[in-house]
Amino acid sequence: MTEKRSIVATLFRFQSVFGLLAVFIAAIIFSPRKNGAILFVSADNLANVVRAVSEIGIIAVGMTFVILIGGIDLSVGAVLGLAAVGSAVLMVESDWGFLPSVLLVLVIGLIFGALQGVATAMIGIQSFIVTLAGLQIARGLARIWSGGQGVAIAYGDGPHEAPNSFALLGERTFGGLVPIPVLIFAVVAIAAVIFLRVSAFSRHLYAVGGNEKAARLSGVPVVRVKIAVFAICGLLASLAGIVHAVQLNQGSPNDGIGYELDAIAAVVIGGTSLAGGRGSVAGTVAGALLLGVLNNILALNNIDSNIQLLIKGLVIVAAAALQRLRPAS
Amino acid sequence: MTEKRSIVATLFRFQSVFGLLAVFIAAIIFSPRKNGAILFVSADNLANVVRAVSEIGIIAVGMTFVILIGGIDLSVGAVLGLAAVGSAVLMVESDWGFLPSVLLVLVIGLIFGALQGVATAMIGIQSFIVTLAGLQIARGLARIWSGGQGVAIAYGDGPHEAPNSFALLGERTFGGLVPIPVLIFAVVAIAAVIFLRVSAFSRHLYAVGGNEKAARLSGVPVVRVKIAVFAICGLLASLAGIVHAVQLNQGSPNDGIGYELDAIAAVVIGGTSLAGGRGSVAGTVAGALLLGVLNNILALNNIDSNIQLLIKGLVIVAAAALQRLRPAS
Amino acid sequence: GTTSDRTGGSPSDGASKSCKGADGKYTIGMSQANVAEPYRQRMDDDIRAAAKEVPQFDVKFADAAQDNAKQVADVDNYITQQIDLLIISPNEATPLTAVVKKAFDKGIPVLVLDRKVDGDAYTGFIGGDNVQIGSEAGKYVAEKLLPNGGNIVELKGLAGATPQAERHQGFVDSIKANPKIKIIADASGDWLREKGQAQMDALLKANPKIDVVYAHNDPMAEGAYLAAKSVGREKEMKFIGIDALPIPSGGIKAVEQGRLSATFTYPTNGKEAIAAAKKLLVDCGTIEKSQVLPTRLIDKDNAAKIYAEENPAG
Amino acid sequence: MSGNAALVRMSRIGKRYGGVQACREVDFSLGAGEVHALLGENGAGKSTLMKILSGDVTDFDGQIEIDGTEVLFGAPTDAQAAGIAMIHQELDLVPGLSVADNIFLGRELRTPLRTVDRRRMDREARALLERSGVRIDPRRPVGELRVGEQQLVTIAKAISLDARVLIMDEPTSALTSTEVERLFDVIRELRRVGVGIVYISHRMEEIAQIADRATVLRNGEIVTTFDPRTLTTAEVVEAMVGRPVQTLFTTPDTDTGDELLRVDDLKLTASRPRPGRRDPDGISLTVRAGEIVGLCGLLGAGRTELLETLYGVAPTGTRSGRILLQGKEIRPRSPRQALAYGIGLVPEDRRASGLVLFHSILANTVLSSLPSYGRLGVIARRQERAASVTMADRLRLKFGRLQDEVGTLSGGNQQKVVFGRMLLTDPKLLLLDEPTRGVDVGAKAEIYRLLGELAGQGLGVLLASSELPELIGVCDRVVVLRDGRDVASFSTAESSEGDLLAAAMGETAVIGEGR
Ligand SMILES: Nc1ncnc2c1ncn2[C@@H]1O[C@H](COP(=O)(O)OP(=O)(O)OP(=O)(O)O)[C@@H](O)[C@H]1O
Ligand SMILES: Nc1ncnc2c1ncn2[C@@H]1O[C@H](COP(=O)(O)OP(=O)(O)OP(=O)(O)O)[C@@H](O)[C@H]1O
Ligand SMILES: [Mg+2]
Ligand SMILES: [Mg+2]
Repeated sequence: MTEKRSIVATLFRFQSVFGLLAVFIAAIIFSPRKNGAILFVSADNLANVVRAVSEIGIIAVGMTFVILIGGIDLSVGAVLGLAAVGSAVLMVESDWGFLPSVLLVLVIGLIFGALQGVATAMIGIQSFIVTLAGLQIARGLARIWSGGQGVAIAYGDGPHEAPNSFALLGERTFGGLVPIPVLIFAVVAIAAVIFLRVSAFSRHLYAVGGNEKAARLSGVPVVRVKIAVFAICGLLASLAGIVHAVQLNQGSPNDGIGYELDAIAAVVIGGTSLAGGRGSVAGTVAGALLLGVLNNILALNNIDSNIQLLIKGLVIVAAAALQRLRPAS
Repeated sequence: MTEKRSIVATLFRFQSVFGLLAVFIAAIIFSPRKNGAILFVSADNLANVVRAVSEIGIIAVGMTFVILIGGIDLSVGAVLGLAAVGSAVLMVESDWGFLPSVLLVLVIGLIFGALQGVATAMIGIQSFIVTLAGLQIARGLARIWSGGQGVAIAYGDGPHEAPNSFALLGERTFGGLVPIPVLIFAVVAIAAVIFLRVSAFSRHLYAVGGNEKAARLSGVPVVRVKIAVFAICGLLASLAGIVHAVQLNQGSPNDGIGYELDAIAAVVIGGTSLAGGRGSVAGTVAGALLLGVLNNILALNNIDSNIQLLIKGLVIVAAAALQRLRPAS
Repeated sequence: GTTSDRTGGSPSDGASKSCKGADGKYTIGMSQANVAEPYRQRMDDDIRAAAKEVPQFDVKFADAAQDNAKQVADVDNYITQQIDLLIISPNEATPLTAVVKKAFDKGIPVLVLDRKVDGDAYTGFIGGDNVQIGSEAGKYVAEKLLPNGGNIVELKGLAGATPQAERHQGFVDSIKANPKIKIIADASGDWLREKGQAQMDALLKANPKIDVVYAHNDPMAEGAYLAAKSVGREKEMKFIGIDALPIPSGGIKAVEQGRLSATFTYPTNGKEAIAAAKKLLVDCGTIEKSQVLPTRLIDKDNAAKIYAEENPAG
Repeated sequence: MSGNAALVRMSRIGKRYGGVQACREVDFSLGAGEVHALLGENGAGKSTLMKILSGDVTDFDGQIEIDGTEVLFGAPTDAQAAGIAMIHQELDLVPGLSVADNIFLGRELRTPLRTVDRRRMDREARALLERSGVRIDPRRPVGELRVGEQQLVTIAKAISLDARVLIMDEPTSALTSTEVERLFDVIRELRRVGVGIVYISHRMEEIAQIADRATVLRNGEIVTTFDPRTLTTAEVVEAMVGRPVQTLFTTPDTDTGDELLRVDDLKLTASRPRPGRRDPDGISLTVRAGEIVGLCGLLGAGRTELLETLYGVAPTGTRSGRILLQGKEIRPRSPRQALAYGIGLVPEDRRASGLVLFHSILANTVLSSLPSYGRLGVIARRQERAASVTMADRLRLKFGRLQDEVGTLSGGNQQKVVFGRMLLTDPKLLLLDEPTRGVDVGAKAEIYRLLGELAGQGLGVLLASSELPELIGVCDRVVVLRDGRDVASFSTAESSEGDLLAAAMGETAVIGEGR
């Protein structure tokens, strides 16, 4: 009885991984072939798939935290843009070094997120609206900082060149197979998974999302948890922005538009409830990969972009419907 | 005692109106003047302000309903685009008459919304994700239907001309003072306010948003209420799309991008809780007007568009913070 | 006439390698920045129409929806598919330079449309010149519309976009000659019709005397016209736009129907791109590294004619 | 006992909510090793007083002394630090977290690496639970537990705080007598080691059993303090209500009419079984018009599940057996349908399943009967108001204004609102799931009186309850459920609480040995 129950429960726990597997297998079946080779499974292509979702993936990890406490963060795409601009401006225009630039950009994201957390937790404004405003503010700041233009990044030791160490972030490693952005995503995801498993903070986070009043009565520092979570989300969004800048060799204030919705989709497809208190980072990673594989296979088959919109919409609904099969709570 | 309390309560009930008033007064103060006249308060300008928010306003009324039941509808902007395309294609390319075209477009919006309601209410997928998918699907359909390009609307009785009766929707009435779109918005809003006050359905709607389980156990037809609410929201979005097409003399599949966020902002600034069960259409109207006045005064003063983003973000947060001042519940 | 110049004598090596002559079958990948812009949708449509005439060609389309990262992925996917030629209309130059170079280095000939990428790792560029267009528009205003001076309001494109800056610069430079012509106000309409309309509402309010509205594209010009019309002032001023798309909702029709006084073509380069591709792949020839197509003034006199020319089918 | 140096002394405590004076000039003290019962009607101010002591309510008049020194709590954690723990009336647990996580929430046990020490938490949680005599896997998510089990978890959590003052606000409202007995053992042990305990309950028989001293609150003021062993239940009740309340647990035996409900070998196999649910597994019973039939069973016997199945809210699955209402077979698939048949349900968990807490009393009362006021979907406000007022009077609801949020009512009065809502639908058959949970004696008497009255008019009632006196006193017949099956049926005229308990425990009842 308990035996059976735990197997079933385990299966359902990983069902977002199953969704991913299903899409993966479908991708192999529907993949175009060239000279007998299945294009989808080529090492290069798989690396591309993961690289393409690495930014959304990093953001989605932070978004998972926010959604777990029952909030939402619409500002992440704009914060990504702000961070991309920041990295470019600091390293290229202000000739800052690699470390100080990256650190400042990360701190900016952290503080921006924390301020949103303060507005949510201490003033009590709904996070949807706080971060909707945050989106506009971050976008405005990015435009002002960059002068409205994308700031191109050239590498070298000269003036107005970014240090080569920064360029490394965009390279590939492990025999040219694994792009560094993928590595960063993996590290962030694994760290988050472990963090959620072992830390006391994670209990507090689930508690705040699951029953805020109970959390408060139990002595959980609800306000601090909320601020910390929004700060983490801002931090990860700006990390994604740094990765973005290095991958595109520029920081543009208009980058990351709409990324928040992709990230939220990844989180929800991954089985995290928008009501808070329930979900996992592992699911989110699976959700992000699922979206990446879907995008890739549609593109490899050159599906018309309008039809792609339809198919993606339907797959998202289907993936979410699959989530509903879990034993009701 | 009770006396005093009820006055305070009444004041707070209308605090979104106060927010509007505050912004209105600020607008008068900061309005540029020409020959001693305050530009902002000229009849013409006020008509423009309301006309500019009429589409968002109509959408926001439907959004209020959805948010009252604890849902959200991200597809409204895309449905607006679909409806605008539909009106243009039907009247111009297919030479349909005014009434059949408008009716078909409204029905399409209604059905689209209802289907989203079905996915939410019957399959139990979170509305955020259903309507995120719906957004993509509606946008894809609009692109396919229009061939990707805006369909221009010319008026007349000839072939490939829209009937003049349609053009009337874009005109002004009452001595050229009140644009018809404003009138439509007003009618929709007043009808919604009355509907929410007197109908039994509205009790069901509030109950579903307040405590879905309790509503179901009390015999409220929860599924039907949800489907109806999403259908109404779709209907109003397509009504806004028709108004949009006539105001711009074209139906473009890319119209309405991002309108959903403006509409949600109007609803939340108007004091409706995203958690459901609490709020009013009157507040939403005030919220929409507040945003309209804000946009207008920033434009009248030629504020730099980046600074505009910052100011709008801050005002939205401030308006939402004001909501928090209501007596704690 | 076509202004052209040969930069760097290197004939495209890519072309010679991929050329299989008239018997070959060719898959061409077209990476579009954002089909939500009418101009770019028309570019795709033009490419599609032109490619129909070349039986060897099979053109695939991808839309980056205004996202640089998505466009990089789109090109990556084309490389995976081992296409024979890449046409790209980049969302922005720098972010796409690396991936375009990657394709080019793999021996795929690359045609860059509308916006350049950095460096010279591509086979050919075909585009318009926004500074020149702005300056033509300025000249038209200075000579035809306001020889005796007057007030202009400018509706700009999205803040930060290169064409916006260039269309502004060219215009300003060419009206400088007449000091009586003044740009009394400007606003950003983000390329959108409804935004143009809303901004114009406010501009009309703030400015009692406007003689010319110069919009950075036709949709904003149309929006401005609608705003003026709704307060009955559309006859007091002239409206000019840019792009002149030969589609029913485009600027040429608007000129023909009298809403706009003039518009200036911004060529989509679709036809020219397919011609270049044919030259490279089917004819095994070489093409110019850079081909800049000139703009044309569309006014009441030639609008109908040009519209018909551009839409031969009907 | 009151002679002991007081552990806690609260003086002249006052607290006002809008127009309601929840506490007025209350002096309350608690000695070490004392069980001090706090009694009073619903809304008398018991919970409020204790929320003040536990740091949950922070703006109040008066002062609190602990060990003779004045304290000022800014948050529940401050009170916990001072050794005060509280079991809240409304179970405040996090459904997504495991039992162990809930017990140690906010003070997780750590490994030397500062990570959470799951193993130790599980182990200690298990020990704590066993101490109160329950076996619950500490790794199970709390959301999966029954209400009663959750109550036990809350108790374990409070005990684990090792507090010097333990406040128990209706800790037994969802427990059956077996669990109550085990809880009392724990309380006795705590008393022995010098813990001071405030015990709030509406079950009078418990007070005499466990309390050393009792204080009665009425309308926020102290009425009397006494030794519970010296007073009869009737006298206590009179002090609480302010007037004599007679014949508490008897309803007039009415003539029963025709068979109203017949359940024939009802079985439900859920297509997606939920752990811990006990769906009907072969239940047969009948209810006649005018008859009140009780459902007795241990925690998890399947009473709630049976009522849910009859009301059309059971999980999807295959159903065998038949349900007949007035001789016609029915297949209720939704509450709406059940209500149309004339079946009403008062659910067990009023906050989660009964009320929209932040909506008005009015809106909550009329929610199920809206169609009967006005026409064409338009509500006639006057009619609905009249109906609501009548029902409030009939149930002797204690409230300020009909527009007040129902969540501000005291627990018992909230229960009456749910009850009234169902009565307004004019049902033939009323399904009641623990309808008097948290309801004070006076209100209980009113509810019983009302039940008797309704039965007299031909209403059939199926009443699931964990309170044996209630079953014996109110029902004409009691059906005992065990493991989703009906195992016995008693006529209350000829049976005792002991009979019911024995049948409910069956042969599997040996776990709690020594009783
Ligand atoms: N948060 C609140 N807002 C407004 N009024 C409240 C609030 N909490 C309690 N009250 C009111 O204070 C009074 C005392 O409530 P309290 O919960 O202390 O009663 P109680 O004695 O615990 O009753 P019960 O036995 O039903 O639990 C009631 O009239 C109640 O309506
Ligand atoms: N593991 C579970 N998962 C989901 N729901 C459950 C679970 N266990 C019980 N429930 C449901 O929770 C509600 C409360 O259970 P409850 O506490 O009423 O059990 P009980 O009253 O002690 O026993 P009985 O079944 O005899 O009523 C019921 O609706 C029951 O069906
Ligand atoms: Mg209480
Ligand atoms: Mg039960």
